[in-house]
Amino acid sequence: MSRIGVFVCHCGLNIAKTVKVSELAEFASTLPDVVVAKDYKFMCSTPGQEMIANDIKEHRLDRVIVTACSPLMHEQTFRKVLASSGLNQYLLSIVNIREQVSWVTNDIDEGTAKAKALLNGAINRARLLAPLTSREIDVNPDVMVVGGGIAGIQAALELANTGKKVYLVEKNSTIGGHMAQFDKTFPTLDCSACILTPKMDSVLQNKNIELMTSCEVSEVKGFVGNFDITIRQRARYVDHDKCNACMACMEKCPGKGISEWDEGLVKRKAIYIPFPQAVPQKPVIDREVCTYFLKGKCRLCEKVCEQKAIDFEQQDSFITVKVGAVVVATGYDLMDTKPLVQYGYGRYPGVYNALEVERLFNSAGPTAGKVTLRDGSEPQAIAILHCIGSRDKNNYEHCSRVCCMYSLKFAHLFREKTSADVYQFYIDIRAAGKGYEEFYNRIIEEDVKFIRGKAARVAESADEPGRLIVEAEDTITGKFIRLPVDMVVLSPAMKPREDAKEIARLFNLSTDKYGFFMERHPKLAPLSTMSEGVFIAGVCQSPKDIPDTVAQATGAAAEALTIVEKDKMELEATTVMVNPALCCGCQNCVRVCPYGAPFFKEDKGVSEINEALCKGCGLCASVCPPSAIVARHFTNEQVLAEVEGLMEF
Amino acid sequence: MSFEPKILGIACNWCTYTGADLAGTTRLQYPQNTRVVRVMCSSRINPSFIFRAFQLGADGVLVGGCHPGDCHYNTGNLYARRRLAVVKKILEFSGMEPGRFRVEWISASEGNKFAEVVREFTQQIRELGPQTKFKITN
Amino acid sequence: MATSFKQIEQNLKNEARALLESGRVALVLAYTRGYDDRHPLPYTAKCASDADNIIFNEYCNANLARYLVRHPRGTKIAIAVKPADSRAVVVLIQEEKVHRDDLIILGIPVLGMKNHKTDEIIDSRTTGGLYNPVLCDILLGEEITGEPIVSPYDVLAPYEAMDKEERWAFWKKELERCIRCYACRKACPMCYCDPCFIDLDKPRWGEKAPGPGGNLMYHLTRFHHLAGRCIDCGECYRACPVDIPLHLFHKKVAKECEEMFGLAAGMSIDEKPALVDFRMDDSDAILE
Amino acid sequence: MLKKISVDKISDLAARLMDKGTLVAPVREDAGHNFRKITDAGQVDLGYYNTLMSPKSVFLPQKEDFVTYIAGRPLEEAKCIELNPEPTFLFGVRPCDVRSFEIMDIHFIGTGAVDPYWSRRREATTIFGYAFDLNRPAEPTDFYTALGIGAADPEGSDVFMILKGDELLLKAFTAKGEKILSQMDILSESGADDASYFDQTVADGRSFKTRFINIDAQAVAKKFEELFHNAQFWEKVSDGCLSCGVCTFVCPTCYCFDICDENLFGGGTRRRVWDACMFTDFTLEASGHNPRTKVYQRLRQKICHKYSYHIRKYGPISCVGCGRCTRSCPVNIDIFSIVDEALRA
Repeated sequence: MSRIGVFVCHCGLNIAKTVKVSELAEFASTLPDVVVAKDYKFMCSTPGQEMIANDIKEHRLDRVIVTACSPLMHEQTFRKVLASSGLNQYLLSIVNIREQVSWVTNDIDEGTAKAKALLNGAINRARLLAPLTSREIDVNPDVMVVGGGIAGIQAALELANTGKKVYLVEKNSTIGGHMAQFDKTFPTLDCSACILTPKMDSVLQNKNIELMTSCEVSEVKGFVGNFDITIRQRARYVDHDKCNACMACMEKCPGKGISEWDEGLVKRKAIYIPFPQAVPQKPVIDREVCTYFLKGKCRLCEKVCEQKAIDFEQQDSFITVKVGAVVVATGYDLMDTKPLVQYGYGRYPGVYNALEVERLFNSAGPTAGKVTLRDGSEPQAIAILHCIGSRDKNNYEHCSRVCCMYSLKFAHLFREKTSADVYQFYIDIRAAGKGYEEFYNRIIEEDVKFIRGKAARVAESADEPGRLIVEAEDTITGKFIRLPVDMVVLSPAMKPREDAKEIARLFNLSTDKYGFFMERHPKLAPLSTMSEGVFIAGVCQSPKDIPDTVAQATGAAAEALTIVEKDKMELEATTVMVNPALCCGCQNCVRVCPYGAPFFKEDKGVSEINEALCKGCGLCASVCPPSAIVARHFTNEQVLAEVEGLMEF
Repeated sequence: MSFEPKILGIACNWCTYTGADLAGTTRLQYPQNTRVVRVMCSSRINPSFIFRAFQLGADGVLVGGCHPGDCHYNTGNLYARRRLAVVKKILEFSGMEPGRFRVEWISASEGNKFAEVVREFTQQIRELGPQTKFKITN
Repeated sequence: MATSFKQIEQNLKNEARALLESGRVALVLAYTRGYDDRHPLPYTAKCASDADNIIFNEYCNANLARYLVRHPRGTKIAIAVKPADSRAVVVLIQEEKVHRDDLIILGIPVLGMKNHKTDEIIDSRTTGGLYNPVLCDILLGEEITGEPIVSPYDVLAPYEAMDKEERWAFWKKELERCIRCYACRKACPMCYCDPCFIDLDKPRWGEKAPGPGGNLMYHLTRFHHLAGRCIDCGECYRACPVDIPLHLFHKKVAKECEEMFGLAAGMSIDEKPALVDFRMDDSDAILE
Repeated sequence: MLKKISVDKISDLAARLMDKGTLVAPVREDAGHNFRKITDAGQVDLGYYNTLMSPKSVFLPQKEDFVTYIAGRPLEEAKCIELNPEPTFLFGVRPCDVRSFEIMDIHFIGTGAVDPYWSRRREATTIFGYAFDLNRPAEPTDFYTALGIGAADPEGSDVFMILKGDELLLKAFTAKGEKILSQMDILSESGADDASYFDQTVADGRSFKTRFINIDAQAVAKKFEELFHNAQFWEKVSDGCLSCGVCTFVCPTCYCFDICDENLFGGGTRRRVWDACMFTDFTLEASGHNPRTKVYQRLRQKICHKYSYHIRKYGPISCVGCGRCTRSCPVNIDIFSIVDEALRA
């Protein structure tokens, strides 16, 4: 038997105008288990709250029903009243007779009738409410940052500077990411390396950052506050503890690999550091091209290494670290434009993609900063084609956001470094960013030719062998254009890293149809994910420029900090639990949960819930055939009782 | 007196329930036949809730959830869509009027849509008359 | 032509004996003679000599997949399956109730069986539309080819043609007869919950006593619990002492699921049952 | 008193009986014949072998309401369901089923705790027993003769009926039977050959062939006591058992029930509902412990109850060999074969 108190609010005339509030309170007093029913002008006011608090004590109430505005409005207010009166806050039920009754009707009889039904349902449900408590768990203060591009670097530094230990995990043998490949950055045209390399160096110097290059996440266990993450350390074949970066090995190495940093435009050694400012400044062996690994003999590097750092026997190893939060910043790849055969990438030597062009401009690049074609000649006419694969329903529907701006930057650099005519083939110029429109205006002034039309095709010139023809419709003049050029630059769509799907699986993130990680809420929680304690930053979430990436990374670091800054954290109280006596072991719950909260206990043959992961949606409860899953605060009995109450009157 | 149906609404906390609140905040008028139960997600709706509601005398059942893709819990309503579709087929094959059960995706900003759906659905149920097939007595 | 029942029986005996002798399995789920030839019993052969007791004839209707979940996980089991039964095994594997590696599936291709009560032919029209098992390790007879594949859903036509009042009258009459003996759920290879939702006191989903309310709740919910999982073996109907054609309703739901989700239950161990799965591009039209 | 009536006038007889009270008789239904309250005299159909469900439900309905109440109201306001059964004629009960009533009487009357529902209905009912057709072979499932019940035994019936060609002979065996037969002026007087035919049929019924083994009550009770711990035996005979409740629900001597409250809108009914020892939750205790979790334990309970405990406690075997459980079992488990196997073991 419950002792229920019902408190009907007038909300001034907001409710009282179309619901007979005193009649409603009287009705409530006739219902079983209701020991007190009152109406009052403003229940949320201090006297109103005091009245409830007093009645809880005076009538020894064990359930409180407030019949007032939406629970989304004042549920927290009244929960506090219960808590401060010594009653568990979940023993409260709110009946929404304002937003969903009095404000949507003018008929006082109808309004009163509906209010009675709603109240009856709430009383039915209230009898079955159970006190709930939140559990507290310890929080591991360390953080992992996955991805060592500018986003990861920024997040790691921000966190490390607050004194937190950070594991920075990078797949490549150096951090830096794509930004390390850029020559200049728009719109300020400052040198990318000049702003990036000091940050990379700070990472190396920061005692709170444990840099884990050539590493990949291989397993994620646990949950917010207490992740156990296993990292695969790929064999480098060079003992970095011994190596003193003398680089003698690299001089002697006969092996030849393709320089990833230079986008394959030049070769590198089999034992190499990706680029001069790489962090860490220690070489690794690429076993795919190493003469020893290929032919079984060579080991020249080993001979010249005074530190005895070369270790051909090295194997991949696994390290498990415990962290409280994770920032995922895995960045992007450019779309492979080879399948877009109409643009001739990979077929015509004069067609380049954007990252290759970045390297051409760079003084540390394959041409030492001179813009020359693959045959060494200087182009006379250059076409930059926007939106290759982006804003294209057949490929990627999204706008890659940065291409307009870097294409303008390219135009500027081409004009600066060559005497070529530069043409932009664009759909429209998107220059929404600080100083971007100004930059655009500046480039227009630089005698760059803008043709509003997406390039349809790049073909070989029949008249001038070696030259290319860009075909497009100029949508301003409506004319079909065939423009002969020497060089074509494609601005391909940005897409998530090849292995983003795997990362999503490991961290239980959801992805959009292209594989970009989904934020928890596009506006209000853009850095959080559905996986509590895992935050995202940079282009792995969606295409963005460096300023946005850095801002996001800083934000994600702050978000992570909100978790690891506390010693303990409170878990959601309205989670689900499994009644093992009823569980049939069908594992439906395990299959459907978006958060991976249910897991199957093979030895007992039943499911259990990791409550730290549970968000209380109740999906598992409704796919549980024998009703073994109890969704707290929304149990089957509670919902059924409420429905029965609603249908009684 | 004309027939005034009892309609059970089941709304997800994040979208449809909030949308219903918005309908109130903007003082949209709609018939008072629909009584809403709040659940956290449309995926919480056990199909048996719907069967049971009809047994308890509901003349219609209206389910509201976030638009597919917008679920607060990510994928909940995508499972719900399949399950509720099956409920619809089961009701239909049992001989229940399929029009007595409806699923609508109503976002938190669609107070208008909530009011409109309730108006339309109430009218539809009025036309169908009292539901007697599943209704039980003790 | 289908292999004769006699020949299948011989092959089943031989395989069972060999499997038990070699120790590859701990038990073989098959059939043995009951109180007469028309009434075979499900049978668990546990040693090589038990194989002599195995029979197979046109009355061996019981879907033996029902017994798989009875044995502790990890038990090595050989099971004789007819086409529809094999789909039940597939669903149990999908749901991880049994492990593929623990099973040796002895497939039986059949054109038709017989109901021992009525002598009605139980063919692919009544069970799942197949003549050959969808998954097996050893086929105990020639694969049946060249036969026109009939739709297992054809039998629904007269019920689909009814208007809703007629259909309600039909189901009301059928379901009111239910005595709640629960033979349907106990014979069902997919019903392995214990207790079943209807047995619960908290929540009480429906009345426990037989009557229109409880019967309707029990069956409607069961139709839903089996949606996307029912493999149309017809055991619910065969087991029913009062002959309620439950299989028709399950079949209809199976048909709708196949149309809506493009997936028939239990056809491949790589799929998930339709209701614990979704596609982003599932159409809202399915809710119409 | 021996009377007779032409078979094609059965519906007239039915109509007369309906004038005197409630008539319960076999009716042809989709799944087979069943005893139903007759509302239209033409429904009575004697063209059956035996009914699908046993006639026990006439005295022990599957669902019996005891009390109605309103939640939150004092106990005194709860209402008992009044039971005033009107005179009832249970027409066409086979001898084995008639025997089952005597076994059931032990539990509902004989032990001293009298169940008012059962006993009042029993008192108000006149039983018209009906001999099996001796010209038709028994169903392969039946074995009532092995339990000492003849195919035409009138014991326990108030009136016993035997078919003679296209005539139905009716003989009263009790005062109740005498009374109703004397009130039925539609019946004609029997001739001398009718009486001898009747007696001859009763006698022939005793040698009628059903499945048969010698079942001595004490011997079988002892045998099952010995077999109790022989899990191998029970696992073997319960191999295919699904643990459904068909066998117990169709059984004329199974009487287990559950009392449950069903509530709706604050009102409720306390009622008795058949339960079955084959259900997994039959022995589920409040603690969550279940002493019979295995299929064989449950089947053992059912068999041993009928063929061992019942004999030890009350005397008779609690089975009448009607064959219903075997006929209805979805997997053809046969109680006769189990008893046979036990006696051989």
